[in-house]
Amino acid sequence: MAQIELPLVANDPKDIEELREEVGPLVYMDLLENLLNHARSRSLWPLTFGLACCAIEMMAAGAARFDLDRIGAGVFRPSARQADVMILAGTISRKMAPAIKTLWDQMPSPKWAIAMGGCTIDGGPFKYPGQYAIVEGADKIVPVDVYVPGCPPRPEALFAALFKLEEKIRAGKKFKK
Amino acid sequence: MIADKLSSLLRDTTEVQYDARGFHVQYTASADTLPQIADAFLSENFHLEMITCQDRRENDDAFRLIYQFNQYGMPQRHVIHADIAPDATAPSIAATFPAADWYEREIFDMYGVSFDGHPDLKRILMEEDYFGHPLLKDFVDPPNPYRSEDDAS
Amino acid sequence: MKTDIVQLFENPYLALGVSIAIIMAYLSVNAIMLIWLERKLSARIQRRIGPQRGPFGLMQQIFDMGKLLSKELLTPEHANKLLYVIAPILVFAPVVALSSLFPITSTYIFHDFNIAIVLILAISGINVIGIFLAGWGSNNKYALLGAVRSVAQNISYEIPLILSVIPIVMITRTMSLYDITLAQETYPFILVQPIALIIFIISATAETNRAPFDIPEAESELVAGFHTEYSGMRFGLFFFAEYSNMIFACALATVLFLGGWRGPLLPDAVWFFIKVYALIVLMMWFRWTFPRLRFDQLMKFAWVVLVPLSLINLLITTLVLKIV
Amino acid sequence: MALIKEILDGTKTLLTGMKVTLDNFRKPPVTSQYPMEKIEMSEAFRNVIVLIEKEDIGSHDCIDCKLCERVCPSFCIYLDGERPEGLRRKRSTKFEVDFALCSDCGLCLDVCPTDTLGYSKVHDEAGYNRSDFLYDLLEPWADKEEAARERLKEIEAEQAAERARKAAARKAKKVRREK
Amino acid sequence: MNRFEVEQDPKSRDTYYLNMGPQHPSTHGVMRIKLHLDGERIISAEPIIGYGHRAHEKMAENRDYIQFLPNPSRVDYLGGMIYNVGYCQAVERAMDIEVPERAEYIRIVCNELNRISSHLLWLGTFLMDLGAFTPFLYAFDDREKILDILDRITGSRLTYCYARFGGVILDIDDVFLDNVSNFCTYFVERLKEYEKLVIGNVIFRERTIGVGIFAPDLAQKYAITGPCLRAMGHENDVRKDEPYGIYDRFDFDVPTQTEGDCFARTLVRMEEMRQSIRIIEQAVSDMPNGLFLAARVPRRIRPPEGDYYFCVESPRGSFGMYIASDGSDIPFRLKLRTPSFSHISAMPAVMASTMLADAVAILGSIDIVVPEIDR
Repeated sequence: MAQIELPLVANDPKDIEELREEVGPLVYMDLLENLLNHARSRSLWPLTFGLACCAIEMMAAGAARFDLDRIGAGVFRPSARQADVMILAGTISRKMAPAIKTLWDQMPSPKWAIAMGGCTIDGGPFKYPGQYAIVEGADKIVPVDVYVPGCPPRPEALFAALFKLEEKIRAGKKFKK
Repeated sequence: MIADKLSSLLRDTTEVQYDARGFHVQYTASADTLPQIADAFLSENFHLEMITCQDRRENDDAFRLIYQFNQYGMPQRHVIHADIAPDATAPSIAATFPAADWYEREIFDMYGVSFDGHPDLKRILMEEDYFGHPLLKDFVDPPNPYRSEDDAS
Repeated sequence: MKTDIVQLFENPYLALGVSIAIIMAYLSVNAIMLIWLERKLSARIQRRIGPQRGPFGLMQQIFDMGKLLSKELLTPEHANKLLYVIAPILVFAPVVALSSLFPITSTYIFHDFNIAIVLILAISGINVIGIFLAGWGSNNKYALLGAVRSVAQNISYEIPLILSVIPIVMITRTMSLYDITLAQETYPFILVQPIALIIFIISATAETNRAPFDIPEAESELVAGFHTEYSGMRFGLFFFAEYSNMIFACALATVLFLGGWRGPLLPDAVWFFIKVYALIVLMMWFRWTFPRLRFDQLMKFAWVVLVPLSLINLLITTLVLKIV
Repeated sequence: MALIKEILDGTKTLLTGMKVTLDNFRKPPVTSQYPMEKIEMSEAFRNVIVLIEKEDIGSHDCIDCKLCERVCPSFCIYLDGERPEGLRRKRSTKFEVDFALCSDCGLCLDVCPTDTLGYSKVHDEAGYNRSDFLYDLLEPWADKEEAARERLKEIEAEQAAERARKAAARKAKKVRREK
Repeated sequence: MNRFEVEQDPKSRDTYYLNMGPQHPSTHGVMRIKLHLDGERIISAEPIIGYGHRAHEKMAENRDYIQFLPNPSRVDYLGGMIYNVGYCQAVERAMDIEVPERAEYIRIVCNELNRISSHLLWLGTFLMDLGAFTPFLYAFDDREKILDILDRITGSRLTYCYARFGGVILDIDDVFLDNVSNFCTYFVERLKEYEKLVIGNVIFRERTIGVGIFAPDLAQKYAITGPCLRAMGHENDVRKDEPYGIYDRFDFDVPTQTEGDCFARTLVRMEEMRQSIRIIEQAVSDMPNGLFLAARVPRRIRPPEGDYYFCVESPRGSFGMYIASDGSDIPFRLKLRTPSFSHISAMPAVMASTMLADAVAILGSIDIVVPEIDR
């Protein structure tokens, strides 16, 4: 058996990456994992969940003109247990924040979150000195995968975000920001 | 007529220019006569359009409650100004106009003005455990995890 | 001239295994195709395009299945684990058990059973228990409400359903589905029993919890109804069961009223499926057109309209049979 | 009897509804297939602001007046500038917009004295990072900056000459009138 | 999913509490209604609001009048144009700013288009609450047509910031007017289709007739306005009673019904769309030429000291802006009087002793916009 010498300190991330390739996983699940990632990325069921203005654009994206169903994301599930992606559409008020956290915890993994609109990125137009009611950024509550700027973003931007999310899912662990 | 009924209750009546201001008559009343005023308006088929409040502690050392009554059909807006001292309570008119229930809760939430005789005076817009009254002029938001760190800049 | 496939095998267990395997395979493919059909059909009605992954969007269902299979199976903390787990199976099982009874062609059938209709009406009631357990076991008020609604609804609509089947049995004097199909040699029973067919379709739509009778899972009221707490493939099983129940109800209607496999030119099995899928398309068309009824109106409709109507129909049938 | 009439009437309305859906079934879809069909944005479409080219300068004409920074309700514009040697006007050296804060109100365009602000026509942006939307508006103009400054010097020289000429003319007029 | 409380009424074991929201498909956003239920029947309902609170009023006290311009359309994002124009008109009246004729006509056209789009969205979501999904998409499809028209001149689809003090920001062209008149002809036909699909439908009638009746005395008690009030028999419309802008020049009817139930509200709104089309047609044919933005607008917006109240007819009712000015750039107090707030506060009275499914229908029929309630 070939002996692999492990350096004691591997601070350089590049080293770790090389080492990983040398050692390799015990069981190769790559193919299955890739297939599943493909399936997951093309069947993103969003949670029926609108917070404010952007929710209307989210509904518009699901309606006939834009039709989220084309890319498999049109199955809006009202129950968090059956949803894959949480589209945070609109301003998150502080009163709502714990509820969103609960909803996020109720979703079964693998799960993703899209922050739609400026308010969910960092407070957007509602961020100003003296603001007392909103959460300045959805990533203070849930880990966000894709951000969509705009006030509100056009439905096309939501599509673009879903495509970006698909890319991210398909890349799996190899994904780098 | 509403004016006759109110004349004994009110201190100061000002007819205002409707075209410029959007309402017709402005009164100043003392806070404890509010329930009688509300009764008078109810009997004359007025509805309570809104209640709001101003934090005038800097100038007049008082909270000014503003009651606005209106009529269906021909609009006839009567605005009542009632000043109360910062630590005083105002009588609730929720028994006469149920619409006042939520407006009074909102004022309690935002300004900390308490209303005597309100059926269920609690916060309406902010969380129940929030402290501070946001619309006060000297309000400072307590530190919390939901605000960006770079907010200070 | 007819051959039971089951009798081709010497070992009865082997026969059972083979038939269940065939039926399961068929039902899975069918459910996937029906979901695809429903999505495409609704898209056209709503002037959309619908799924576009793969040719005609067919791959979309494969992706959805793959995703549901690989999803985390959550069990709510305070749920009754046993009930929670067996409920989806109970909903799905009756359809599998009963599908073997249908005479799809005139020559080969899985099994001809001389009291098939009684068996069908008895066993198809089991899925109500499944739904109720799902609602009860989830420990969620919405799920429980959905379950309670479902039980009340299914019990109410079972009666007009049965009452609309009885005239057929009276005319043919048999309960075997094969013999009922044979009896429709000259004309399908839709011509003599149109009211029974309408009552049957309405009741079947209610039994399968499809819109406009989908109050147990009414999205806008009860979030997702009895399957609110289900995730992953357990939810997928409910999905499967819904479409399997649909095809089951439509197949029964085909055999009882539309003459089963009978039809000119085309092979038997083709005719059978054409009729079944035509009924399914009709049910989907209902769903995408109508609002939902309210719970009490739904019950009222069953007891005030459907039950008297089917009784009158039964009475007339009896009188006609007596005279003729 | 009333019940039967009710049932029949009800059935009729249901059939009408089904006919409406059938009619729509026959019509073609209205969907615009986004990634394949790009939609052209209208002239007025509002997105993140950009600096637009002034033809005579060959570059933007941001003079770092800070009016937009001051009027912005969301405080999303960050400006900085310097006065290049030999120029009367200032040139901006930093023009950043945090689009995540922007509310597309267009107030900055209203106040811009040189009309060098416009809207970007990108309508489908999304990113993996919060910081992706901090746009540096000067970036596309960076390599043209030198040329633009030279050009501006000429323009300003012309303008100065023009002003001087006018002033001289005015003076002459004044002198004439005084006479 | 909804975190429901497990608290039980100690006196009775047969009733329970159900928590609708904050995330529930039929609360149209983030609102919570605590229902006390006996089986399917509602004993009492308590709306709990504030989940969409964004502190618009505090923002107004921290910025000047111009900087508050983007906010009103975000208070009620469905009637964004009407709120945006309304705010401008409020300040214009306080400052006595003259608005050119053409701008007034443009505002009317945009306002009424916006009203139709809001009513269409209401129709779609209301029917989705009742379980019919297809009309939702038809309504959205027609709404997209309006958005396309408005998008062409305003640059936004939803949260318009088109009006300015003294006019509008961009002039309209002939293409816009053509689009609008084409839409009007198309939409009149389309409304008939909606009526066939919706109003005639026996299931829809069963679900709405006699459901969610606003008792006649509720109007005065809770200050109900807008279509909900007109469905109760009051012929009351801010556009008629105290015409703002140039609404007094147009010929239109105020549709009323007397029953005050969900069906009456539906009929009123359907008819209102038709009346809006009438107003638009008149405005388009009379469209004058001229300036679209007043030439002389004061640089600093400083209304003279005093209180001002201005109300407009939003798609949901009478929306009022109370501005208290202390003579400076920044409003001393800006109170937004929103119609949905009054309507929601009347919900305990309306919802009591109805069915659970009716609660959903009632919520859908009064047409709430959550950030408008919470501001």
